Amino acid sequence: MNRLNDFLLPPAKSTTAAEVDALFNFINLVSIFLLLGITIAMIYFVIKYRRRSEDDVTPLIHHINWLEITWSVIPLLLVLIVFGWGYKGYTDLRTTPDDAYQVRVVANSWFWEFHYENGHVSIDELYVPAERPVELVMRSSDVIHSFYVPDFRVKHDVIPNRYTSVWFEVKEPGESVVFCTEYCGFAHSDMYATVYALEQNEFDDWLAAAGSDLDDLPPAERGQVLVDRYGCTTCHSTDGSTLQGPSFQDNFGQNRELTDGSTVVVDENFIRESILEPSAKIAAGYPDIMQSFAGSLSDEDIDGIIEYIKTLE
Amino acid sequence: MSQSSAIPKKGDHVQEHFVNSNQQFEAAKLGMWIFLVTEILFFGGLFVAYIVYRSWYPELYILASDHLDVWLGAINTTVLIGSSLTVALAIRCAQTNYTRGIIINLCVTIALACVFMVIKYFEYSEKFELGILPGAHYTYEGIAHEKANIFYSIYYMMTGLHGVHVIVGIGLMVWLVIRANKGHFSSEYYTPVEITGLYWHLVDIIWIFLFPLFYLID
Amino acid sequence: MSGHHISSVKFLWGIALSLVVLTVVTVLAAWMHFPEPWNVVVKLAIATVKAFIVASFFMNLWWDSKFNVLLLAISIVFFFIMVGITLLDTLYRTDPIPLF
Amino acid sequence: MATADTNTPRRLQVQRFRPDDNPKKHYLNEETGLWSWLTTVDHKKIGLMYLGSITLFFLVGGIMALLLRTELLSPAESFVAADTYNQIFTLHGAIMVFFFLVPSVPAALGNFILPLQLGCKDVAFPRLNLLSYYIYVIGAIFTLIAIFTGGVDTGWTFYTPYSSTAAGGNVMMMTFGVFILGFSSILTGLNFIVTIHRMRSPGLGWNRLPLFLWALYATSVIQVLATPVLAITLLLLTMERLLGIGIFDPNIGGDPVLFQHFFWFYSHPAVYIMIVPGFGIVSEIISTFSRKHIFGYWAIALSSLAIAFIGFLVWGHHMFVAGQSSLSNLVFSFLTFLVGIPTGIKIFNWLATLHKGSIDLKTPMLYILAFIFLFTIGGFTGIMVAALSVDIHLHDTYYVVAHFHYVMMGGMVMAFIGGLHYWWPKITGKLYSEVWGRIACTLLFIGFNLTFLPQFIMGSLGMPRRYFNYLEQFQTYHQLSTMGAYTMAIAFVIIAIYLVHSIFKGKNATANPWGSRALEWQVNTLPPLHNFHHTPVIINGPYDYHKPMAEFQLGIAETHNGHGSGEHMEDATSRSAPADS
Repeated sequence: MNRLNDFLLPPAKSTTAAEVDALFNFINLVSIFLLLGITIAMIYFVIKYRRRSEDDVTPLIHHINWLEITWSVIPLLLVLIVFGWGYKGYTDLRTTPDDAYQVRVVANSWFWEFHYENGHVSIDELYVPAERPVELVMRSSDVIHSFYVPDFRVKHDVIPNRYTSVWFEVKEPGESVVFCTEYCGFAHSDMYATVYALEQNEFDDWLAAAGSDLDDLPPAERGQVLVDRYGCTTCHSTDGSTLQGPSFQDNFGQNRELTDGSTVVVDENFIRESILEPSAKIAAGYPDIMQSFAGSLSDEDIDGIIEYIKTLE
Repeated sequence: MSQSSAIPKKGDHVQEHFVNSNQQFEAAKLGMWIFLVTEILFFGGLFVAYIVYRSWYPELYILASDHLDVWLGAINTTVLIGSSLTVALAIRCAQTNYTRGIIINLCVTIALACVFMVIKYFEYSEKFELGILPGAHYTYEGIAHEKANIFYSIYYMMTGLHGVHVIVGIGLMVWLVIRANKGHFSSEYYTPVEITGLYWHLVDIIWIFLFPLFYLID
Repeated sequence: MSGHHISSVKFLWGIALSLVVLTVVTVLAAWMHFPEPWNVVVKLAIATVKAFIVASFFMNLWWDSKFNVLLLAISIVFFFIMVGITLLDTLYRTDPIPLF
Repeated sequence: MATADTNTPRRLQVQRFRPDDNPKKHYLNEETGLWSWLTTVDHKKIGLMYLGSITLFFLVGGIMALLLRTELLSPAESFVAADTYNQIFTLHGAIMVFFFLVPSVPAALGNFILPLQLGCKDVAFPRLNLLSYYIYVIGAIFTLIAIFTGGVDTGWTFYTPYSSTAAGGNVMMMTFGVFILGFSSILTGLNFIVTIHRMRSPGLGWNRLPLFLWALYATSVIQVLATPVLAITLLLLTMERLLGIGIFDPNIGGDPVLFQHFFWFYSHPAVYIMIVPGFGIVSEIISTFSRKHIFGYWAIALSSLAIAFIGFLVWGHHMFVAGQSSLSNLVFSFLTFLVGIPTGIKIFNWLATLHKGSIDLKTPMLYILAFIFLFTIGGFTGIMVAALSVDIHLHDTYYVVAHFHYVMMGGMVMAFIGGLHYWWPKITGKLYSEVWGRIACTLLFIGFNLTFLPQFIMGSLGMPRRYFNYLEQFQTYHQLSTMGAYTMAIAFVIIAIYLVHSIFKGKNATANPWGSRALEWQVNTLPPLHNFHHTPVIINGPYDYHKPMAEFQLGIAETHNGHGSGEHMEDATSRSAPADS
């Protein structure tokens, strides 16, 4: 059974996963049993009752009541079991324990922001304490996304202008992948994040030190880390190739034509404006799809990114 | 269908694949009723949107409907009822082989439908001047509710779509008048008048619901 | 299945008159300011009666094939299915509240 | 039927009608020229025009599927860019659903077969029928314009707010195309309902209606009731994009989940628009090639209607994680399980029909056996994703993709191709190569399973759908799946070749090559332009295989008397066929 589990399902890392897996296996087993029955019966009939002559006469059987009642009632009972079992598992997944540790999630196209109680924001990396219920209260800043951790068997859509939530309790420290499972455009399939489950004390240490790691870096290196972390490279290449947005390489100091026909020089102010108010000036030939990073990036962060872009020549 | 011994002769209007006039008439009417079912569900979608938003923001509906003129709504309701009457009379005229009656009644119907559209035009233009425009163009600030634009989006969608149906109805009536003028209709064959009438009555019924749902909220 | 029912002129005028009267009644009812939810109920009830009259006597459903009546009923049933089940969602949503 | 004659002296003169095998005049040569096709009101020709159109769209959608599978051979970008990929999967879905699956059986095969099975000369509104074909064409043209003027990358579900704000390309043109197409679907459904109600020939009571017609009837009911809601949804979406009306767009205060309710109120019943006609084909073919009366006629007929009805109550199972209330999740999950019961009943009834039959494994029958196996898998995995807790894990993964392909392709496409083979002799008057038919069917079956079985596994392992890029751990499954897709492509090419070959070089078919008892086989092959020179009287039921073939001819009513509906048919039934009870 375990080997089958490994083949069909990702590792069960949350406390609620086992129950989901049990139902998954139950349905699979019953289905395979019934499918085999149907298939064997079909093949048997096809062989046993193959046509022997063109004049074969077949009996007239309109219906057999007891048989029809049997094959209606038994599946009905089976699906009722599955329904009850599935609903029970669902209520477990939807009932957040009172002592859950809360993290806020903001989904953006196409990266995940995780906000912690002390104001720290991590991008595409979710740190949670293990062996303790964690509740994620989520909203989207643009379109619908969906937060999915296969290892935890949790998933929920993340919607603009509304809060939704998931909760899970990780059984032991480790890493798991987060997918976006509601189609959200160009880089939908690159909207990964990683969950790091830490021991409670390690988590506390991490949270206390969080955010200060960048302060020690020189601006350009800080910019490079941020460009990577915020997923800017999803749309802006650093090697000159054309993606959804202009490449960062050989960008600084150049003239750039805008959609309204005017031309601007790519300088510090233009980059700053493009980060905070992306729709104000749109480079010709590129779609107006970037959203504002106002509030997510500090002035120091933006300085760092500008310095980093300057280095890409 | 019930008197099989007296099957009517196939007239000129009966198409090749029908057995007789009656089968053709019943088929056409059934087809029209099925079409009306689709119309009801088509508007049904909008009614669902209306109901959902009303259940969420009852106060919005009370505030916003103050800006709709009950009198104009009531007059329009009466106008449409009148036009339904004339359509029914037109069908009666067809059934009794009174061609001039068909034409007169249909012309009155068209006139009433135009009156309805003119009143609607005045209602709309008054709103537009206030800045109560559909969708993102909404700029009016006289309604103290952040979702006032959505109320008016629903209002414009429902009354607008209803208006489109009225215009389509006018077109159909004109077509009927032309055909009636050529003497196409008689008690033997008046299927187009009958089914257009069904359509027109449904348009009336929809307005009968739209009137209290938008104008009579206090 | 008498699809060719012929109504008398007097009858049709009577129907139209009753519809106008009901319109007046519903406007008057709006001024009475019934307490909610009776306000909506009364007005929708009047509208339903009016729709019933139009469908029965203008659209001749009263004398028509039962199947056409059934079609109208089906469309109304499916409309209510759509409203009812959608409301099961929209009325019972409980969104979580962020702590910070 | 001497007894019949003595019992019906007054109105029905029942004679034997012997169909011609190769009549000189038939529907294809009675009127010729392009103009006669473009303006035809003949249901058979309109059916053929639909058949041509949907084949074209199946080809386009299929090529798109191959492009997707080829791109997915490796995780990163190999030959199409991400936004191209997104457009391709959107169009693959939209084209396959709206332009192939929905019209495939009803509008193409149904149009051809329905009046023949009813014994009438045409559908009730032939001109409306032609109009709905042209509406389909206009909708298709709008869609093609949308493809070539920027494309659409919303997914076929057009979820707001992505579709109302963020999506690039030409969403409005596309939604407008689908909006127009909806009317084609509505009009076809309307036409079929009226035809089945009003145009049955004498003797054809509801208790003798072929199950294919019961299935088409149920389908038409869904088309008529659900499609208008799609129309209003798409209209609102268009207005959302054009004017920003805000009902569905959260950025202006609207509710995107409401859009999903609207959308799935159509699109879940639409799933049954796509599959229920397939059930009808299965019933026809399985009875013909088992030479046996269908088991549980009423169970199969009524379960189609039950599916049509319950299918309207379950749309929210697409939204278990969308943010709808837990109460609706509970209700929707429960109702979803109920829809499984009538479906299961059908499968068991078909199996019971095989029992004690005289089974001939001709190509159509092979497709139907493949259907039963694949559709059963589709059904069981449907139970899996209907279970609330499991669906949380499986929602929007490849598991769901595999599930609906097992239903739509393993089910509907198999049934469609089976039906196409089954009726091919009636449509073209030619026999295709039986050997190649069986080879292609086997190849298709293998290719199909190779494509979609791995998708179940990667789905339950957590591979989300609509992914251009993926984690390397899933690559083996993706490669297997791509191999399967190419295998299927080869099978389809083979099918196309031998079918086209048969038109030019095939042997002439007899009027009833399968020895079927259904009415469409009791007319000439090819059928005459107006189907019947006389009004046929149906003496035997369409599944009366217990009676010898020799007894199996149509009656001919001397006059038009009694052609119609209501009491007449019951009279004709009781008088002309006393042996049937």
